[in-house]
Amino acid sequence: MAAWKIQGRVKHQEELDLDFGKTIASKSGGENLYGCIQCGTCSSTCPLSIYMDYTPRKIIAMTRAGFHDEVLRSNTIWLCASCYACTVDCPRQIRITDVMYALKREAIEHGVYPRRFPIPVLAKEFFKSVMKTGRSNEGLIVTWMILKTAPLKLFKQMGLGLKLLLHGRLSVLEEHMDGGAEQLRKILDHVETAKKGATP
Amino acid sequence: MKYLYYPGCSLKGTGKAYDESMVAVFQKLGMDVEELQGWNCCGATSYMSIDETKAFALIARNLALAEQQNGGEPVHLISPCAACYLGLCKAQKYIAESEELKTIIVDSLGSVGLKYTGNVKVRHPLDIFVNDLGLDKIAKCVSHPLKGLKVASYYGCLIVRPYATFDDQYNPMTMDKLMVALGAEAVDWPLKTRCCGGTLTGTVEEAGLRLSYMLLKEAAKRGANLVATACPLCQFNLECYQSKMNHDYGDHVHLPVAFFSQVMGKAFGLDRRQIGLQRLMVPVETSPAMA
Amino acid sequence: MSKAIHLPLADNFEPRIVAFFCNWCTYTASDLAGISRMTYAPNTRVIRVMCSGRIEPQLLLAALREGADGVLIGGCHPGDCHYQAGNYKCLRRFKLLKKYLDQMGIEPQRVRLEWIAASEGDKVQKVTNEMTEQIRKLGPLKLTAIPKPPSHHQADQAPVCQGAVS
Amino acid sequence: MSKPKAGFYWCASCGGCEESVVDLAEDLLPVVDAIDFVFFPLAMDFKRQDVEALADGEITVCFINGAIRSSEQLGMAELLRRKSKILIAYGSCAHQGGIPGLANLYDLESILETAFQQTPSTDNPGKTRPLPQITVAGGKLTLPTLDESVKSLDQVVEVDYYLPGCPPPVALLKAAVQAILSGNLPPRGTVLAPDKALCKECPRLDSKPDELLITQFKRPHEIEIDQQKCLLAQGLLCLGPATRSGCQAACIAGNMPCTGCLGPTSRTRDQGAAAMGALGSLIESTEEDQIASALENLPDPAGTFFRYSVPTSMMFRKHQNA
Amino acid sequence: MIMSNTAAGDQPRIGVFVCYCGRNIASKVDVEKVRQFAEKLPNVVVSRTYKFMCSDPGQEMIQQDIKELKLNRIVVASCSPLLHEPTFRRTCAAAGLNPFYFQMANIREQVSWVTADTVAATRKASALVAAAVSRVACHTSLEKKRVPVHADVMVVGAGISGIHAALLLANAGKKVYLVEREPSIGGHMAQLDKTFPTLDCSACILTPKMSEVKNHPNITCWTLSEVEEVSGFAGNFKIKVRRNPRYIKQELCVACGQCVDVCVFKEGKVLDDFNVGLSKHKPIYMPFPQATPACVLIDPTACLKLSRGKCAQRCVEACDRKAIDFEQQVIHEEVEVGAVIIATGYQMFDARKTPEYGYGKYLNVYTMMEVERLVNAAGPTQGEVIMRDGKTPKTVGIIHCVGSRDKRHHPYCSSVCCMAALKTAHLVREHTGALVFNFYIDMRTPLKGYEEFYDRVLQEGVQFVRGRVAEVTDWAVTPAEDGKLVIRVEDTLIGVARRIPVDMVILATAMEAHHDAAELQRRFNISCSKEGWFLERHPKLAPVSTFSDGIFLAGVCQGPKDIPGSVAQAGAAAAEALMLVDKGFVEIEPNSAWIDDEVCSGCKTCVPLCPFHAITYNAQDHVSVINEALCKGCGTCVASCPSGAAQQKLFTDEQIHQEIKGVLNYV
Repeated sequence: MAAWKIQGRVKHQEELDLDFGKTIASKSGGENLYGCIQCGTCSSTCPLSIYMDYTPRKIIAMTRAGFHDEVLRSNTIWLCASCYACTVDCPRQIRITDVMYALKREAIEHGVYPRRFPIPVLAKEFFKSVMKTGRSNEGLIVTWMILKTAPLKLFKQMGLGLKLLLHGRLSVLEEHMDGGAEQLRKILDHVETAKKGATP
Repeated sequence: MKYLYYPGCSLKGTGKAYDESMVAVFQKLGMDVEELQGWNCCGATSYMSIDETKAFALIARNLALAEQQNGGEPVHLISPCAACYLGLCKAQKYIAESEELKTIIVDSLGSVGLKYTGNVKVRHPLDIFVNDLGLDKIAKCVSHPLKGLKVASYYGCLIVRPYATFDDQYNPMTMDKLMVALGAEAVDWPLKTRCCGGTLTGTVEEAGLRLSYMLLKEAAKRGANLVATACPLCQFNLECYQSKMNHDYGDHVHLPVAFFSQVMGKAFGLDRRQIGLQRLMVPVETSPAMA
Repeated sequence: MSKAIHLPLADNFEPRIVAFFCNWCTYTASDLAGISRMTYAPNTRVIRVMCSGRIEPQLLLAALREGADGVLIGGCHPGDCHYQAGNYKCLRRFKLLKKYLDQMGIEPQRVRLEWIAASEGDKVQKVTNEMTEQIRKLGPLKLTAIPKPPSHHQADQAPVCQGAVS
Repeated sequence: MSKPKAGFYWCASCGGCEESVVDLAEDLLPVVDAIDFVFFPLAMDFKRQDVEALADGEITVCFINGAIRSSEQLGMAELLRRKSKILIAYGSCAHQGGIPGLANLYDLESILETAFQQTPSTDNPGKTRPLPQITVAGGKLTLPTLDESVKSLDQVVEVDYYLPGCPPPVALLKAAVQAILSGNLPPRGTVLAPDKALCKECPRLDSKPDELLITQFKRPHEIEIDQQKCLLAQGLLCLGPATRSGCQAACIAGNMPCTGCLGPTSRTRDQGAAAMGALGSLIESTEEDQIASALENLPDPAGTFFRYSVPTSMMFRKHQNA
Repeated sequence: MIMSNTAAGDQPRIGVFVCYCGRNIASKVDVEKVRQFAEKLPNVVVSRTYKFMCSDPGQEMIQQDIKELKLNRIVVASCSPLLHEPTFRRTCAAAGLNPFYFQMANIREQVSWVTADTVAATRKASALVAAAVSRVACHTSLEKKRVPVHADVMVVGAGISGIHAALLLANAGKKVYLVEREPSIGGHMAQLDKTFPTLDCSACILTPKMSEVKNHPNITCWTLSEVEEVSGFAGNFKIKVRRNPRYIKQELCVACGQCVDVCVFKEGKVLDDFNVGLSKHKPIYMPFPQATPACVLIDPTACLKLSRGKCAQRCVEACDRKAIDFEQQVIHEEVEVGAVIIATGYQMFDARKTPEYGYGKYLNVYTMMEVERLVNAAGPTQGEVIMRDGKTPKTVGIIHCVGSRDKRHHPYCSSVCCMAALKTAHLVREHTGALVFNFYIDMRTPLKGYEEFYDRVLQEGVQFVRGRVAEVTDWAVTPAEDGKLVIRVEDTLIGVARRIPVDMVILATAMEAHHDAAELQRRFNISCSKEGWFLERHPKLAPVSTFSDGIFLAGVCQGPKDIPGSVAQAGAAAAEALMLVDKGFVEIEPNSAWIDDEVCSGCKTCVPLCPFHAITYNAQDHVSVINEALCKGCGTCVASCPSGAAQQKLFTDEQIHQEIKGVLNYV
């Protein structure tokens, strides 16, 4: 009795969304997306591609072809540590890091990123923290992130946390900026409305 | 031209030592540097993932503050943190490139009475030390030459690519030259700008950690007895996880990882607390010439 | 003088754009657009010259005065001019002329200079459509008519063509 | 037989044209002997009725200077046209609109507003404007009305000849008078000045380099002007190349660039446009921004290249968007 | 041409002929309506339509009307003038009407083929016809000018393209000046070991042609020479050539090499260009064994006598033919030719510009041209592949597209590298038995025998990885990688990142335009593509002509191509040049400009603006004068003349203004 399970793979054109590529290409940094010649430089220069379910090259191919869900659900876009190696190495001058950012935002909008996957959570926590105080506090953000994704891990991380505390490298108090936070919020709100105005 | 100093969040947290040593070095070199008043977070890498325009606005505010603080005169804004440095450069570039973005940013800042003209020059301290002050001046301040110290200069991803212009993207030398000026020996190694894993060490440990581990291992292999960094996150990853790496990968790398500014401070004979050496978990003293 | 029939203009405003195209790049390009059957707005009227360097402010102003709602100039890309640098001469005059037209209250979208290489048929299409739409938005250009005096002497016709080669 | 009758009149002008007649100096005397002046507000006390009293075409030659804007100027122009065999547009204003023609760069309303409200010396809280007519004790008073645009003489009445210049160079006037007296006149519509541009008679022509290109236009106050050297070669914007000769380059002799008062040669349709075409081409650059910066010192092309010719230019006036 | 039954000025009698062009025009344009419209335009005597106006019946109809209705102006509304203007001009001429009383309205390419709506199309067509009608009314009688041409030809660049072109022309009995910048002719081909796909020895097929050049009575071959200045026009070029001294009396030297042996320098001193810097030569040296002319030369910068003024001068004693001459100076030649063929070739992309591949950093990273010399029996290692570290490679990685298809360097494909890399793979394997990897993005082997060669190399067991290499590094992560060059690449077909340790890396660097190509381009007044390649007149129909008549292109200077391509193009260029100089005269379109000295004030505005220096200032009469022979008819001077003194035939101010009026006043 064979232990393996046979499985047929064919992608039907109607399952694909050809506008997906156009959408991403229209985002800042996406302009050269359609110029990709699939040379793979990005994937081999990327220090993390080996952990990705699709290499950056494939992500670009799939984006163009309209593999909307696969791309947005992939861990690839979240594993990108934005080291920009691909962006400077790409012979077609595709700003791949920016494309990854665009895909992240798309994913968050569609709420399709991997569940309990810590990175988007970190991003959100970070976003909140900055919104609140105008500055980010690594300690608090990380704590929140762990609580929301893998509460148990918190204990594992305790040790490090404590060490940092002892070395005076971790403040549990929220960083506050002299009144600037208020001003900052005003600015960001203005941006919000401006963007709505720009693209109704 | 005038220098303003933008530490950024990390330098008030896990990277305190970077902040302390940097300020101490500024003084020692007799530079007139003011901290940017009322600065806010640069958004780092995460913010972009949520809202690009806001990320740029966030950064632009700091640039506007710089203009304001200097009465609209052209000014240099020193940013030691690699993430902040990249963010600032990138924002400037993209705002300059897109009229649409520019209007949004300018209006938003205008709504609270801030001006953005883009006449702020974003600079990394390495760039300033080597290209503005010059290695001779640095060398003159060296009271305790770091004989026997073999430094692997680790630049990390973001200060030489993709927007920085002060050094070569593939084989940067600024920090190496600096270290030589301090009496240390520069170890040539191929991973100067390879990613340390960034925030992944905290999120997808198995991926992040390995990257840091490979760096340390190669540095050690090339005979370095100290890694000098220019980024709080790199420093954090390479140092604070060192024991964990050794545990996870059954290795026993032991390599002090200090901020290049701390190394400078040491060579300038500054007090160890003044340059935050006590904050390091792998004490630099364990490497000769730093003792 | 003319017994010509004047075809009725379309009831809704159709911009009329005079396009001066250089023989080597842009005129060839618009031929290419035709050969490739690229449909575009029928609002341009192409006048062929050998080089965009031949285009002078007087011609452009004459077009506006004669009733054009816009004028498009097409020449070779910088560096590619068949006559080495005619397109630069055109560009210099054009910059100055734009400054003047601005003073005279002519909307900038009405006059345009584009570098279109012989291979860029698609650019002819793009530019023509863009410009037509922009001018459609602006509406017709109604320059104040130049006053003419009532005839006093019995008008003696000026020859059809003075100043021509003889 | 009776002497030929002559008339002089001024419309929108500074009066300099009429003064210029005096430049004939002793040559004026034979002229005065040869003709009868029937109308000459500057010098003699004739009234409109005197002109109306004349038969149509009774005036042999009439010199009108000044541009046309007011209803009164229009009326006089038409009257004198009717009464004259030969009507001569005398001076830049009649010929091309001249300095008053620059008013076509603004609309009438804003001009009145400036004149009667804005100027620093104006004290007019009631925002009073001159009215075409008011009734006062003793009857109705009327004022001429102003037209929206300034026009050249030949835009309101047919003109037989043009004597260009601001004011017309005396030599041209003399030649014209002799031609009229001797009766051998060129075809109607001729401009009574040489049909070559000024450079031809410019004393500095030889100092102009054969291959002159301009990197930066200069304003006269910015440089020490060389007395011998071609002004264009010194970066000054001289309209000589686009302007009729006949003045013996008087301004250049005074070390000032030509501003174009004698108007275009017969082959050009638009003096300012031709000048822009010529001088624009000479900018020594292939970079857009360099070209732009080279033009920075030309803040006002309309006023510079069309100083005397806005109404007769192809644009006629500033475009008034509906 | 004798005809001209009409002088300008007499009342125009215009005939308008509107073409259906089958359905090409008629399907969008209401041709009949256009005809009726035209009928009522001023000066129009007759207006007709026809199915195919360019057909014989169509043309006969026009000719008949010219004769019977005494038409003196013709307008044809059909396709583009660029296509059929010559046809209809001939039609007019045949009917005794000066062909320049003709104007064409382009209602196909620029109306029916690009317009969706028929009403709009008809309106646009009518406007264009009206324009042509009011324009043609002020056309005048013109004559094409015939200028005799000089029979000699100059070929610039003596690589395989230049050599081939020169030989063809010389064999056709034309006198040829062959100008080469290097000390020997032969170009890059002389450096190659074998040529793909047949692998025949490059030298074996090139050398005979080189000596044929040397011995050909019709060829004057100048090496160490460069074109300094070009004036004139098609058929009558005047060209100044600078000939740099060789410090050897060429006619005396027999290349015995004794002078080289005795030179005070025992070892080579100067990096050898021919061996791409893999070896050094002495100050006095022979460029390479088969160099033509077979003659040594002295490098003045390295020679003690020439650089410092004092030296034992053993070479002088050693040369019993007294060929050495330290007094030689630069010679300036000036020749007149009717046509020029430019065959200046290319230079290799500098691999240092791609630091990620470590050229110049890691000893054993080579360019493919260097390897050509390594495997060549006459090369620095006598044909053995010995690396800079003295070892022979066991594993070799060949990286394609280095500097090509890369927007940071050259966006274009250098087109020969794939085949060259396959050849190199084969040769290296043959010489060393090494395991060879090829890293390619796309494999391009389109021409005769190329795909077969690819197959052959595949069969030989060369490894192929589809993926562009990200990095060559000495960063070893496994013991196997220690001391090796590690190639990091994504194998895009398998979809995994690979690390491949090799001993030797070979970079297939791009072909690029010479760094100083722009100077030559300006000297010859031809155009360049963005990448710096010389631009052909038409990519399909005039691939070897330039926009400057009488100047033709051959070989890589027009764009990357291989040897067969270069030779074929050289043949084509030779044929075009021959056609021009053999015909004996050139006819010039009468669209030149002239200056009416009745009106010209001598303001000189036009003088500096003429790109062809055709305008001079006559100081006696204070007027500018156009040399019609030099004028190419751009009209820039006309547009710039502030007093309307300058006019251009076929494009007078009046004609263009009438066209403007016509295009706007009726529709």
